[in-house]
Amino acid sequence: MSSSAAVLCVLLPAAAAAFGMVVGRSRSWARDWAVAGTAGALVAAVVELVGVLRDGPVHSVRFLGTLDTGVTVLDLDLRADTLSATVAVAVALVAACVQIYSSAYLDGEGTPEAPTRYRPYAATVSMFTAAMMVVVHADDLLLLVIGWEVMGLSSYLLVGHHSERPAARAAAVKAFLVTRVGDLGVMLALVVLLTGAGTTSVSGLVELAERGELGGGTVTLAALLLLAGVAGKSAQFPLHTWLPDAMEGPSPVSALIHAATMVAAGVYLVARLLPVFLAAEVALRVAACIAAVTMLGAALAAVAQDDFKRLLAYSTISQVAYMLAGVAVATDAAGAGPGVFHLLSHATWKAMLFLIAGCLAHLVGGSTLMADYSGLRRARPWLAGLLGVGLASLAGIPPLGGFWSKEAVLSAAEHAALHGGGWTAWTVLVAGLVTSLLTGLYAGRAWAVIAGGDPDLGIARTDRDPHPDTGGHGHHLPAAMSVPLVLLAIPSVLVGLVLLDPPEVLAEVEISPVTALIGTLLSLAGIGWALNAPRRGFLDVADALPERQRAFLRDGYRLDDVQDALVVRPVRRLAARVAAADRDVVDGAVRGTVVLTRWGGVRLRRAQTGLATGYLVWVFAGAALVGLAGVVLS
Amino acid sequence: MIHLFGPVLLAAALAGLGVYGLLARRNAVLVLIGAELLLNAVNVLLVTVAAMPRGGLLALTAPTGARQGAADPLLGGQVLTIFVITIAAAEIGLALAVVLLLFRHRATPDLTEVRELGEASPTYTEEFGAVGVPGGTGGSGPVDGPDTGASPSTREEVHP
Amino acid sequence: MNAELLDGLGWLLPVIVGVPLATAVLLLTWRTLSDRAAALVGAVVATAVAVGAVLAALAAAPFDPAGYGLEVDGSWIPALGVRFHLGLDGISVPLVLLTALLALLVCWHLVRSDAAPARRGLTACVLAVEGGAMGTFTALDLILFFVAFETVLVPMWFVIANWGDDTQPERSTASGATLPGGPEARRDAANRFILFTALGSAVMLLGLLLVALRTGTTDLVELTERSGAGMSTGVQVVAAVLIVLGLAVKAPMWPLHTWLPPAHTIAPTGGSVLLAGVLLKMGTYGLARLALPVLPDGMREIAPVLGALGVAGILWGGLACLAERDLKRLVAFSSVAHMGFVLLGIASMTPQGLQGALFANIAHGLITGVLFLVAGAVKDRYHTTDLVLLGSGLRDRLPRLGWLLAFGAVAGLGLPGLAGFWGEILAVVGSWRGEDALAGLARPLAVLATVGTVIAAAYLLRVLFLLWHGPRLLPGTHATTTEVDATGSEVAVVMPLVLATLALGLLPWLLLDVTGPAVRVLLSGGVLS
Amino acid sequence: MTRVPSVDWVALAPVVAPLLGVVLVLVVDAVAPRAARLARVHDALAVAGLVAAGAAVTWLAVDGAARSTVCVPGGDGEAGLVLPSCSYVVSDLTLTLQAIAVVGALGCLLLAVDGPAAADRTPHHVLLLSAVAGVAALAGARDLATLVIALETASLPAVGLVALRRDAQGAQAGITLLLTAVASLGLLLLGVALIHAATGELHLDRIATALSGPDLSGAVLAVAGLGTVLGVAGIGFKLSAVPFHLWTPDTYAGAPLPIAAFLAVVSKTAGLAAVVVLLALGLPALAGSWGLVVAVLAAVTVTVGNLVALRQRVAVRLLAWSTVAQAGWVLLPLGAAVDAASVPTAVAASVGYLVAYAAATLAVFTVVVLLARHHPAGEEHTLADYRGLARREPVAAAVLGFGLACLAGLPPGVMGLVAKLVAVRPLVDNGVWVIAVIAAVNVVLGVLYYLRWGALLVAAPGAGDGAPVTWRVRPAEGLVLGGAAALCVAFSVLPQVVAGVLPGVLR
Repeated sequence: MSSSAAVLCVLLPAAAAAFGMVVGRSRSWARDWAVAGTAGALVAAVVELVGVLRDGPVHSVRFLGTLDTGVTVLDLDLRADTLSATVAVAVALVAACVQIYSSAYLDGEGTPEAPTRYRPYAATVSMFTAAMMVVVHADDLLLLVIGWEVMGLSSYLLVGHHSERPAARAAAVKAFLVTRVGDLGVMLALVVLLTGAGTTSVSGLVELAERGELGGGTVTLAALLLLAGVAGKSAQFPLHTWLPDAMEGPSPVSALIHAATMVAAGVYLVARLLPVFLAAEVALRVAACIAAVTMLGAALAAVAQDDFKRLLAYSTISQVAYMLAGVAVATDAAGAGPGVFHLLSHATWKAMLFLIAGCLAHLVGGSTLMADYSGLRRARPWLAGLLGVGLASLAGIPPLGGFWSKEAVLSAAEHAALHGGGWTAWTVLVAGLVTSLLTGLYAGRAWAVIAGGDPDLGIARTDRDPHPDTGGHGHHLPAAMSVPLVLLAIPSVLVGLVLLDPPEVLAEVEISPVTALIGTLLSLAGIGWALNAPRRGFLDVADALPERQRAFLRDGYRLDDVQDALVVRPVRRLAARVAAADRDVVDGAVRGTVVLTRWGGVRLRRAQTGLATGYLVWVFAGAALVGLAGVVLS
Repeated sequence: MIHLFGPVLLAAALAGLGVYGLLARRNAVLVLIGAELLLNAVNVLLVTVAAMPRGGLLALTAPTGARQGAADPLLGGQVLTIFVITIAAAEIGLALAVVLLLFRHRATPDLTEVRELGEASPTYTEEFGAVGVPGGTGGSGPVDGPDTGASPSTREEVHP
Repeated sequence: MNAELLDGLGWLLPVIVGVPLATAVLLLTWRTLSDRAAALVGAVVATAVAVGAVLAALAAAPFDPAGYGLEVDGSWIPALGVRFHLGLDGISVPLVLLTALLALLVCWHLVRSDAAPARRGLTACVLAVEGGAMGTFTALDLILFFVAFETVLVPMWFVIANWGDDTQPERSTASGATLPGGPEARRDAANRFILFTALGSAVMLLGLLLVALRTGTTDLVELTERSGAGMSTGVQVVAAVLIVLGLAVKAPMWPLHTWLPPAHTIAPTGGSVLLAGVLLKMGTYGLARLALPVLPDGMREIAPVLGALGVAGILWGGLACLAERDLKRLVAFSSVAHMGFVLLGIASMTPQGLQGALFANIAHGLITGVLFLVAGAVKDRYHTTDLVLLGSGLRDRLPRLGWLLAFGAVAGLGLPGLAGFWGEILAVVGSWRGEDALAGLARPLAVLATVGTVIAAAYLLRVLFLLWHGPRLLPGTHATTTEVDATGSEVAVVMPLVLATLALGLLPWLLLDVTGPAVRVLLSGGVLS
Repeated sequence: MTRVPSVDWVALAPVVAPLLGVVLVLVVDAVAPRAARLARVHDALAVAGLVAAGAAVTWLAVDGAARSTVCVPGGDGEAGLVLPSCSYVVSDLTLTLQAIAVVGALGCLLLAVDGPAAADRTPHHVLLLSAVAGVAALAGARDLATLVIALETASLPAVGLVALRRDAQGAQAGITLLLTAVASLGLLLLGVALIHAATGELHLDRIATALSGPDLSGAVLAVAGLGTVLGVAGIGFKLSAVPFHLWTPDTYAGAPLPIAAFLAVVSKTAGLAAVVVLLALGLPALAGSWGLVVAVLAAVTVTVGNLVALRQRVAVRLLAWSTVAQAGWVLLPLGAAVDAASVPTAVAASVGYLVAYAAATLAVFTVVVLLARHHPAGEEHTLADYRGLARREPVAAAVLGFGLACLAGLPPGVMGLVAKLVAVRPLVDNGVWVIAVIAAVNVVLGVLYYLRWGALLVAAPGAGDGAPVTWRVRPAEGLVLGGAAALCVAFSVLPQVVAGVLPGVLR
C-alpha cells in the first residue's frame, strides 16, 4: 500500500503538471488539475503514512528503472518510511493549500503588460510538488538529484513568474545560479560516492556507513560536497543570498518553495543520509558552524528589514539553520528527529505567514512594505490574529508548534554539548539561544509595525483607495485565500501534540526543561523589547539602529556586492576576453592561414612571366638543386 | 681518368654556352642555337662514354677481375649519339616551323615581345576578346556555336 | 517482436544506407519534380528509412550478447582488403535511430516550409547526409567508414553554401579588421566547414592507413578483437594522434572548433539540426568505435591531452556563450561545450565515461535539435537571431515557441530529469576515476567539467533572461508586424525531440542498457574495472 | 656476332597500330590532298588506329603471356650467368600505361575531330597518333635509348599539336613547350649519359643488376645518382612537376582545348611512364636517394599547383594548375620508395592514381570543351560562366561536377578518394610522415577550388547572363562525355580498378 502511495505521491502532481500545461486551454481546467493533483498527493501521502506506520518501511519501490553505468547497475527506486511519509504529508498539505490559495491570488487574466499567467503557474507548482516528492521518496541519490534540480527549475520559473519586472527576472536567475553553484557539490559528491562506494543508493550508503565500510576519505569528501549543495538549496551561509531576492516571486510560491519545502530539502537530505554524515565528523562540524553563523546572521538581518517578505525570508534562513543545527548535533542515526520536527512545524506556520503576507499584499494592492500594512489589528482583526499565531510560533512561544520544535533543537544541542558533542554543539547552543532573542525581537517588531499603528496611514488607506493596477479586488479576501490560512493555522498550533505519540522518526525528540525555559524567556525578552519600542518614541524598534548599520543589515551585509566583485564581474570579464580571443586568436590563426595561402598563390603566380626562356631558368635551377641533392644523397 | 678530363671539360663548356644561349637570348633562333649547343654537349659526353672501357665507371672503379657486362651488341654511347642527332634535327625542324608561325603573326622573332599568355606578364589579360583573337576561340571557331556578337556583359569576379 | 521474424533482416543495413543516397540522386536528376513534391518524396523516403532503422534496431536486439546483432559482409576493394561490412550493435543503434529521426523531422520540416527556395536540391542534400551518416554509423571497415564519413561533406557544404543565410551582419575584430557579412560570410562558413573537416579526415586517413598497414586488416570486428595487438605502442600513439585529430575536428574539439559557429549560424534550420545532431556525432562515434578499441595503448598515451582539450572546450565554449549575442552562434558554442563532455568521457577510457559519452552524444543531438528548430522559427519570423534585436517577453508574445525555447535551454543546461544530465554526470564519473588514462589530470578535469555545468546554466539562463522573460517588447523594425506563434506543424516537428529528451532523461536505461554491453566489449582490452 | 634481333610484332602491336594509322592517313592525304569528302576517312583511319591499339592492348592483357622483344642474348659473362635483356617488354605496367594513353588519346581525338582538327585533319591526326605511338613505346621501353627516343616521339608531336591553333598565341604556346622540352631533353640526355657512364649498360634490367652490387664505389654511386636525378629533372617537365611546370598554364591556355586535354592526359601518362621505367625498373637500387628527391618534388608540386590554382579564374588555366597539383599526387607514392623492396607498391599506387586522374580529367575537359564551343569567350571563358549550368545543361553539369569531385577526392567521387588513399598509403607504410602530412593538407587546398567550381554549377544564374544557348553536342563529343563519365562512375563503384593495378611483379 505504502509503496504504490509513494509512487502516486510523485505521479499525481506530475500528471497534474503535464495535463494542466499541455492539454487544456482554459483557466478552470488548469485550476482543477492543479488542485486535484496536489489534493491527490495529500491523500496519497496520508495513505502512505498510515501504511508505513502500520506495515513498516518499504526500501525499494521500482520507479525509473535502472542505470547501467557500464560497471555497476543502479536502481532508480523510491522508498517509503516514516521520515518520507511525514515530510510528504507536510509537503502535500502546504502544496494543496497553496494551490487553492493561488487560484484566487492569481485571479483574472491580468493586463497585457502583466498577465497573471495562471496556467503555467499552476502547472509549475504541480511540477514542483512532484519534484519535492521525488526528493522526499528517493532511495537513490541520482533520482533524488532529479527532484532536487527540478525543484530548482520550478523555483526559477516561479520566482521569475512576474518576468516583466526586472527584479523578478534577475532574482530568478540568481536563485538558480547560486543554488547551482552549491549543486556542483552534489554532482561531485555523487561522483565520489559512485567511485568510492560503488553505489548512490540511500539504503546502500546508509548500510555501508552503519557497517563502517565506507572509506574515510570517500565519506568525508562526499559529505562535505553534499553540504555545499545543502547550503545552496537551504540558503545557508555563504550561499543564502538568493533567498531574500527570491521574494520577488508570488507569495504563495514563497510559502511553498522558499519557506516550507524546497529550502528544507537540504536539511532533509542530511537527515536522510545522517549515518553517512555521522561517519564524516568533519562534515557535521562544518554543518554545525554554518548553521550557527547562518541562524545568527540571518536573524540579525531580519531585524533590519522593512519589507515583510524579506523579513520572512531572513527568518526562513535563520530557521532552516536551526533545522540544520538540529541535525548537525546528532550523535546517532536516530538523531535527526529534532531537525525534522522543526522542519515539519516550520513548514506549517511559515507557509501560513507567507500566505498572510500574500493576503496583505493583495489587500494593499501589491506593496510588501510592512509600513503599508500598519493598523491591521484594527482593520482586519482575524487576519491579525492569524499573523499573531504565526509570529508567536516563529518566536517559539508555548504552546505553539514553533516552541516545541525549536526547543527540541536547542535541547538536542544541549544534550550533545553535555555528552561529548564538543565545541560545535556549544556553539550551536549559544547561537541558538541568542537567535531566540533576535527571533523574538524581529517577530515582535513585525507584529508591532503591522498590527499596531494607525490604519489610516497603512492598510486602510489603500483599502479606500484601491491600487489602479489591481482594480477593485483590494477590498476583500476571497474564501480561497482565507481558508488555506486556517487549514495551516491548525497544525501550526497543534503540531506539538505529535510528541505525545511520536512516530519513529521523531522518537528521540526530547525537550530539556532548562533550555526550553531559557529559550522561551529569551524569546519573550525579544518580543517585549520590540513591543516596548513605541513607548520609547518609535513604532519600529529597528529605528533605534543608526541608519548606516541598519542599511548594512537590511542589505544582508552587502554580500551581494562581495559576490558581484568576486564572481560575477570577473566571470563576465573573462567571458568577454574568451569571446574576443576566440575571434581574434583562435579564429585569427585560421584566417591567417587563408591569408598565407592567398599570399603564396599570388607570389608563386609571379613566375608566370610568359617569357619562354625565363621558364628555362627555373628548369635549370631546379635541375641544379635536384642534381645537388642526388649527389649528396648517393 | 685523366684522358676523360678533356672531353668532359669540352662537354661542360658546350653545355654552359648552350644554357647561356637558352637563357639569355631574346631572338628565338639564337635560343634554338643554344639548345643545339646543349644537345651537342650531350653528344660529346656520350661519345666520350662510348670510348670508355666496357662496363663504364663501374668496371673502372671495381676491384680487379670484377664483373663485366655480357656481350652487348649495342654500342650504347654511339647509338645514343646518333639518336640525339636525329632528335635534334627533328626538333629544329619543328622549332623553326613554330618560329615561322610566330613571325608571321608578330613580325618579330623576339620572345620578349610575345608574352601575353603568362599570368604575370604585363600584357596578360583575362578580358574576353582583348588579345586580338576574334571571338577568342580556338582555331576552329564557334562552328555551330552561338552568335559571337553576344556581349559578354557580366563577368563576375569569382571569389578567390 | 518475434525474434525469428527479424533475424534475416541483414539486408536492411545496405537499404537504410543506400535508399537515402539513391533518392538523393533521383531527386537531383528528376528536374520536372516540383519543390513541394520533392520535399514530400524526401519526407516519405525518410519515414521509410526511419521505419527500416527501427526494424533493424529491433532485429539487432537484444544487445546483451556482445557483438553485432545485424551484419552484412561483402567484398569491395580486395586490393586494399576493404570489405563492404556493415553491422549494428549497441553503440551504433542509438545513433542510427537518432539520424533517422532527425532526417525525418528535417524532411517533414521542409515539406512545410514553403518559403524555402529550391527545396528539391535541399531535400536531396539532406537525404545524402542521412545516407552518409547511416553508412558511417554502420560501417565495420576502416576504409568504408572513411568513405561514408566523407560522403556527408559535399551535400552539407551545399546546404550551407546554397541555402545558408546570406544576411549576416558584419563583425569587427579587436584589431579593427572587419569580418565580412552577407553572401561573403555564407561562402566563408561553407568553406570553413568543408576545409576543416576535409583536413581532419585527410589526417585521419593517414592514421587509418597506418593501422591497416600494420595490422594487415581493415575489419573493425577483427581489430577490436585484437585490441591493439600487433602494433607497438609507438605506432599506436602515432595512429591515435592522427585519428583523434581528424575526428576531433568534426567533434569539434577546442581549438579546432572555429568552423562550427559560422556553419551553425548560417546553415538553414534543417542544416543546423543535422550538423549538430548527426555530423558532430560522427566524430565522437569514430572515437568510440575506432580509436578506443583499436588503439587502446595509443589512446591511453594521448588521453590526458584529449581530456584536457575536451574540458578546455567545455569552459571556453561556455564562457564564449556568456558573451555571445547571436542565438544560433550561442547554441553553436554550447555545442562545443557539450561535446567537450563527450570527449572527456571518451578520454577517461572507463566504462562510465564511455557510457556517458555515448549518452551525451545522443542527448546533445536531441537538445540541440530543439534549440535550432526554435532558433530557426525565430529567424523565420524576425530575420535575425540577435538576442538584443529580438526584443523580450517571448513567453507572452509567442507562448508556444517561448516554452519550447525554455525547454531547450533547460535541457541544454543539463537539468537532471532531462537527457542532458546523464551523459554529463557519467562523463564526469568516468573522468574522476579515469586515473589509468588521464593520470593526474583525472580529478581536476572532473571538477572543471562540473564547473562547466554552472557556466552552461548561466549562459542559457541569460538567453531566457533576455529573450523569454522581460516585458513584451518587439524590436523596432518589426513593431508593426503581427506575430505568429509556433504553428501546429512547427510544434509537431519539435515535439518528438522534446519527448525523446524527456524519455531519456527520466528513463535513462532506454539508452544505457543498449550501449552497456557494447561498451564493455569495446573496453575489454582496455581498462575495464 | 651481331645479328638483327627478332621482333615480336604482336607484342609491339600497341605501338605499331597508331603508326600504321599515321601511314594510312598520310597515304590518303597524298592520294587526294584536298578532298573534303575524304575528311571522314581521315578521322576513321585515325580512330581505327587508336582502336586497334586498344584492341591489341586488350588482347595482350587477356592473353596474359609474358612477351618481350628486341632482346640481346644473355650468356656466361665473366661474373656469371647474364640473362637476356630486352628493349621492349609487355607487362602489366606496359599494358596499363598503354591503355590509359590510348583511351585518353581516343577521347581527345574525338573531341578534336570537328573542333580544332577540322581545318588540319592530316597534321592533327598524324601528330596525335605519333605521340600515342611514342607513349605506347615508352611504356614498353626497357633500355635507355628506347626510352629517350620514345619520350621524344611522345613530346615533339605535342608541340606541333599545340601550334595547330596557328595564331600568335598558339605559336607562343608551342615555343614555350618546345624550349622547355629541348632544355629538358638536354637534362635527360645528360642523366642518361651519366647513368650509362656509370654502369656501361643500356638495358635497364642490367643497370639495375649492376647497381645492386655489394661493393660499389662512391664515384659510381655519385655519377649514377647525379644521372638519376638529372633524368628525373629531364622528365619532370612532361609531368609538369615544379619547377619544370611553368610552361603548363601558358601552353594549356594557348593550345586548342582538346590538345590541352591531350597534354593533361596522354602527355602526363608519358611522363609517368618515363619516370617509372627509368627509376623503378632501371634504378631501384638507388631508391634511397631518388625516393627522397621525388618526394620533395612531389610535395612542392602539389602545394604550388594548388596554391596557384586557388587564384585562377579562367577555366582552362585552373585546369592547368590543377594538373600540376595532380602531377604531384601522381609522383607522391614514388616518393615513398625508400629501398628497392618498396618500389613496386609505390609504382602500383602511382599508376593507380594516374588511372583515376586520367578518367576524371578527361570528363572535366570534355565539358570545358563543350562550354568553350558554346560561349562567346571561347577558350578564355572563366569559372563564372559556369554559373547555373546545372539548370541549362544538367547532364554536362553532372559530369563536370562528378569529375571535379573525383579530382577533389570527395564522395560522390569515390574514385578520387580511393586514388588519394592509394597514393598516400605507401607514404604511411614507409613512414614518410612529413610528405604524408603535406599531402593531407593539400587535399584541403584542392577541395577548395574544385568545390568552388562545382558550386557555381548549381548557383542561380547571374542577372546579366543573357539568353542561354542550347548546346548542340556532337555525337563524338557525346561519346567522350558519356564514356568518361561512365569510367568515373564505374571506378567509383568498383575502386578495385584504381587500387588493384599492377598486382604482380614489376617488369
